[in-house]
Amino acid sequence: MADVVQVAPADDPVRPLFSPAGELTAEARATLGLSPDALRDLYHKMVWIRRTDQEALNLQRQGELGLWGPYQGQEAIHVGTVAALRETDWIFPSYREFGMGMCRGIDPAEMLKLFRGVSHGPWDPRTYHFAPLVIPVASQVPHGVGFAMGSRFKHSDDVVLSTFGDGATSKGDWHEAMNFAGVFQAPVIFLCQNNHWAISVPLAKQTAGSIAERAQGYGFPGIRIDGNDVLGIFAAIRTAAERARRGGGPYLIEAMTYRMGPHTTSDDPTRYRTNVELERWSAKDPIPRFRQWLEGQGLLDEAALAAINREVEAKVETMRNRLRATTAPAPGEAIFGRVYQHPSDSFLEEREEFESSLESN
Amino acid sequence: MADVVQVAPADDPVRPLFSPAGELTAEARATLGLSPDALRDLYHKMVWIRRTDQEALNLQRQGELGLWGPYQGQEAIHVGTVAALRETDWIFPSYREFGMGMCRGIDPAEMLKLFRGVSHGPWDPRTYHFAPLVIPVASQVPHGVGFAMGSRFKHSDDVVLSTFGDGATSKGDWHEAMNFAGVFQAPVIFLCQNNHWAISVPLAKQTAGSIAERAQGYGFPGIRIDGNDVLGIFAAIRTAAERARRGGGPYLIEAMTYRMGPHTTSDDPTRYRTNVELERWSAKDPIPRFRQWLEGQGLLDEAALAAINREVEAKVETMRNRLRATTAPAPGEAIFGRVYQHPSDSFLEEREEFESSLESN
Amino acid sequence: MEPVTMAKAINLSLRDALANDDSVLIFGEDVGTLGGVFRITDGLQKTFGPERVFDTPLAESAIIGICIGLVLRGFKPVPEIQFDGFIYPAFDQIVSHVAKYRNRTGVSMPITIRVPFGGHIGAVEHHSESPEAYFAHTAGLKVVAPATPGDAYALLQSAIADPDPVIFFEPKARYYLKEEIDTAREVPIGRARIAREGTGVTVVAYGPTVSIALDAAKAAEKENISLEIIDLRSLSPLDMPTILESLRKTHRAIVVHEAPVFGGFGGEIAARIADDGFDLLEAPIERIGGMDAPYPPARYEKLYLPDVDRILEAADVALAYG
Amino acid sequence: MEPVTMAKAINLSLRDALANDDSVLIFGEDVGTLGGVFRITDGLQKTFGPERVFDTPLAESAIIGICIGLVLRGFKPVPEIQFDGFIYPAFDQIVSHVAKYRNRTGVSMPITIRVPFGGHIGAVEHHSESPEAYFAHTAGLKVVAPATPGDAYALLQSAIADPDPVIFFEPKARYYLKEEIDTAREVPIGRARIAREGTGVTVVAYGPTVSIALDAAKAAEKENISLEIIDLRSLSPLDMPTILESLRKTHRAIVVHEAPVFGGFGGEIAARIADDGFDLLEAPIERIGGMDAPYPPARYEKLYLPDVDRILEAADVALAYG
Ligand SMILES: Cc1ncc(C[n+]2csc(CCOP(=O)(O)OP(=O)(O)O)c2C)c(N)n1
Ligand SMILES: Cc1ncc(C[n+]2csc(CCOP(=O)(O)OP(=O)(O)O)c2C)c(N)n1
Ligand SMILES: [Mg+2]
Ligand SMILES: [Mg+2]
Repeated sequence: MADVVQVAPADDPVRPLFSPAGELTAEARATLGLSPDALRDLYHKMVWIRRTDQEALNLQRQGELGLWGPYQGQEAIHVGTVAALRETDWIFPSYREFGMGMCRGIDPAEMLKLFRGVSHGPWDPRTYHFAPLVIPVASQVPHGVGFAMGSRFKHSDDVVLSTFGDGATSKGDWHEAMNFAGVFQAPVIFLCQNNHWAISVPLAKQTAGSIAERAQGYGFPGIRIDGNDVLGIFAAIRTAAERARRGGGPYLIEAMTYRMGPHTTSDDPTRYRTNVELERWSAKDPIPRFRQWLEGQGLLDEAALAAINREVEAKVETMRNRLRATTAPAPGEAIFGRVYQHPSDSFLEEREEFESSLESN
Repeated sequence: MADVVQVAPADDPVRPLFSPAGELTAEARATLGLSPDALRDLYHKMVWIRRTDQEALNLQRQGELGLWGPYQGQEAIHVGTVAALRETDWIFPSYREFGMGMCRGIDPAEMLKLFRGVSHGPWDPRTYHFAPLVIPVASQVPHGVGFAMGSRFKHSDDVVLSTFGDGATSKGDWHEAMNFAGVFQAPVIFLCQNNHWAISVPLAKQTAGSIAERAQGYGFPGIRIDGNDVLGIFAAIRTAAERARRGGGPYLIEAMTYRMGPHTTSDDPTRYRTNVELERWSAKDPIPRFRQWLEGQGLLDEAALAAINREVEAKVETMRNRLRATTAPAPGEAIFGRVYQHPSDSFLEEREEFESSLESN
Repeated sequence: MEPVTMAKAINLSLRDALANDDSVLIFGEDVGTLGGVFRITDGLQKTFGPERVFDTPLAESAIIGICIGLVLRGFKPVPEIQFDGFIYPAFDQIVSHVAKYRNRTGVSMPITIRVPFGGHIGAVEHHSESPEAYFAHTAGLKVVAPATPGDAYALLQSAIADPDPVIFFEPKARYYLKEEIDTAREVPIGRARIAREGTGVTVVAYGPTVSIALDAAKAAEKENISLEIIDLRSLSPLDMPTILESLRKTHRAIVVHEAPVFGGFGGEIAARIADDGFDLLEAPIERIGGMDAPYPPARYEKLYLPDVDRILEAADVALAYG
Repeated sequence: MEPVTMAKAINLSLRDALANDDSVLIFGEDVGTLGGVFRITDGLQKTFGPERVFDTPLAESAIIGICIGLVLRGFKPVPEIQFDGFIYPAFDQIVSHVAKYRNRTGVSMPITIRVPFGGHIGAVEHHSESPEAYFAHTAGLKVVAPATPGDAYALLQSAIADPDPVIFFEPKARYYLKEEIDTAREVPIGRARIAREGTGVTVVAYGPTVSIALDAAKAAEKENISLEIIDLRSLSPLDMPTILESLRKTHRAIVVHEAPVFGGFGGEIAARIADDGFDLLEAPIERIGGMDAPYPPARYEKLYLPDVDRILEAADVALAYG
């Protein structure tokens, strides 16, 4: 039988950085090579995206947004991931990665158009190397793998970051994509944001196995790490990305975190989970944790904190104003404008009829 | 993180029966508890289903069948599996398990109607606890899991045997079913017949990982074993089935074997594989191997062999005659008869019109 | 009985089905503890326990795939697909197995797949699809869509009792329509109803467009135009006798659904009317539906979908014809 | 040029596409080393190498899913789905992404999905499906089906060059039809052709039913009945002007496809003719197709599918009408 036994690659530069429990080792933490400014920037970004999340919740309550899916609790992942990648590395997000998009430089007021109900995808993915938010769970995972396969065909050293939730790992598409990645040695980092819930379904009902361990079954390594430590995320992603750049192939990172808010503003989590759990996870909140660490390192004082908060408030204010000022495309353009690059005559006629019926009403 | 780390169940009674290379240990072989007659019967059945396979190939060449998918080389799996199960345990086959169906008592001449093009499913699955042969790869795997979930709900100790090829493990349905089985602790044995090829695609292009190891990722054990040793198959299936009966949950068995013939009679394997490989596997042919073992144990002599061959030839002759004598249902019945239990008036009218148009022509 | 919403009527129908038939199972994403994202299965797990009403992992293909095995084991599965746009991953299981398994084996497949469908709820992408045409075209399935609480209750009873697979489309924008319902009334699959009698133009609608058609009829009345509204209830099988009966009065027809018109189920209805009712027709059949474009962002859905005005205009055209 | 089969014509078209455009990639199950189960991709991997023509694992959803990423990375994917019946697992990727990605992002999606389709090949279950109606109803896609080797060559060139996604249905029972082809001739998407001129009844067909319609026309000629045969070539967009033009001569129409009639694409064609051509029509439109039942075992396929006799009968009925 030995002729066909395959094992996960021995080359795993990520695992040595972490304790068996998934904590970044003190040694690895000390040798990340991030400047004080870069470290403070990670903190700044986490505060910024959390404040933006809260503001979006407000905006939803005020009727400015139709829906909002909060990512509170997952900021270390959003910020650490983007910081660890090159700008030309593509990110294929799920629907909760608003914060990642912000870190990639997309104007949050523009991005909010999605939740405002005026656009299905308000940015050009090619500008930000940030694919659209995708709603059918796990369906974006093969997209990222395809991109990564293409990178290999082009002999480019751009890598792909494909991210998804714990629930997504139950889908067939997730599996097919993982297997393709292994077979084609695609330069892709799979990042599972295991926030313990898929709407009302807890992790234990989602799978009886370990998500990280599944990587072996596809021929590449995987690791489960603390998802609330921004530096751990940074270290894992950067190391896995470097490995992929060198041709080392895919890597699966399961980042353990917690969805502190409701699934979306349509959800009522009190129907299915307890406050006890939330409190337990609040103690691991990535933002105060990182702040304490920075303070401990002497990298953050009251003045710096105040400055960050001021700056963040100003950005949020700008976003709010810009959102209220954003325009929506005309209906004909919104409905018909982007369906085809080469629309048929009958399609154009339908659009024209539609537009003239609007005028006549 | 430790709060959510799950590991494959420690309860794995199958693994101790096998060497790390997947060979049944001498000790386990000696304690199977099979009578000499039962052992000879395993051999008899392997010879019978191989001869039937060859005959079906002939019948296809003679135009009696539209297509045939030979299972030559996989007889140990077909025979050992059925022998290890109770009659009330359900088998959910793929499309290559003709031999399993024979061992379950289905008249091969009836079964051949499928390949003759007169029926999509010529037996009642409930009579034989043998689901129909299913063609869309891996799509039958969730069916078996559903059945096994139902067994649990009914507190029945019937288990399910779900079988599929190596190619099938790449499909989303396979993954979703495996995960459901783990979550619902369904009494199902997954049997991968890894015959190294999916039409022209070799195992190494199908996956970079190990199929057996994937079980862990779903929270249950898996093992890779020699698929050409009928007693190894028997031991593994029986032990995994007993475990499932006791409520131990799913088990994955990856049986390494080889598709000695073409994918089907439409296929030409010389376009994609070498004779060298075939020869290497011929040396591991499950039938001569088991014969030698039986002879070594003094359980089979020339006379017994001759008797088996005579009996098999007679059965094959009967099958050939019965096949040629089988009738096909009338067209109206064949096309419309089984679609709905409660057909609509318009459906019945369409059938009537169809039937009367046949009469008038 | 108090007036109940359609959501509640469906909940009651499921409850009664669970109570009356031990073999009924309800499962899907978030249907257990949470009671469904629309609360359609609210309280059912509490009453009937987690072996009869249960949450599944997030995997639509398996949710449908396990139904086959559950049926062979003696159950009647009533799975929920959370939203219309998430039925597509289960398409293979539905088309290749649910629809064909009886034809293959002779074993009946009493499976009722519940799918909230349609738009008008201000949702993000993939939550407002109208995929009924895909299933109506699939031989081996029955496809129904109630428009009122009472029909929802009764039609769901019929679907679950039916030995054949039924795709049960629930017009989610109408979940909060309220009426008194009579749980003893039977609504067989395959029977349309005249939702409103009229003499001028026949309007064929189903699911979410029935109440729009009724609104149009009310508005038309003021202009002395009489619309007869047919609520199909059942798409497959299709009740042609009821449609033709109406056409004998009106000689004109309009078909209204939310799905894009091109290749939509309205084509089947119109083609059949134009065939069986060729000599009755005095004007072309107008099909009103969603635009031939993907469902737009919520801000635009009202413009994308059929509305009263478009029905009234079509009625004017039909009546002025010839 | 020598006469070539349709199989060869498609092979040549793929070869030329690979040669003329570095961004074209061909992949799918068994398309590489084996050259496809129908040998459509024969020799392509040898010429263009395994990074442009490659075998994939057995997973249709991923085969289509990776196309999105490959397009974003600058490629033009031309995946093959091995048989019609195996496109269903990819349905979600096609409907939710391939069809909608441009609408979502503004990024064009030049993806050509090749699918051998239709029956008449004596195959086992799931190998003879005609799923075109599902895709024609899906906004964002273009759907084509050639009927001749020359059109197959040219239409595939157009499909691959098109910036929008195209489902390219190949009538597998016609893979061995032979004719001389002109590789310089262009066949734009959206343009039907008159396969045979006639004056009595218009027969609208596509893919595998075109040659049956032509056979019917020959047979009808002997009875002094003149059929005009329209080969649609493109289902979406649909070339209504060509159909109506024909109707102006014949005033009668028959639609023929292999898919079951109920909810099939013939409904769209008939509904449109009955609408746009209301005043032209002098007889009901007969739709001829597969029975409203799953595709039967091979022994029965000839009876299940449209044939010359059913077309001739329909022509008689249409001509006798009124
Ligand atoms: C295919 C599909 N099925 C169902 C849904 C509805 N739905 C949206 S999010 C969600 C749960 C996802 O959980 P997870 O993957 O863990 O991501 P999280 O929301 O926790 O970030 C479900 C069921 C969907 N969007 N897509
Ligand atoms: C969904 C699907 N895709 C493609 C096919 C065509 N096909 C039939 S068998 C096969 C290979 C299956 O390989 P494997 O699972 O290893 O089983 P084996 O044939 O070796 O027994 C393929 C691609 C199919 N039947 N179903
Ligand atoms: Mg989650
Ligand atoms: Mg195989």
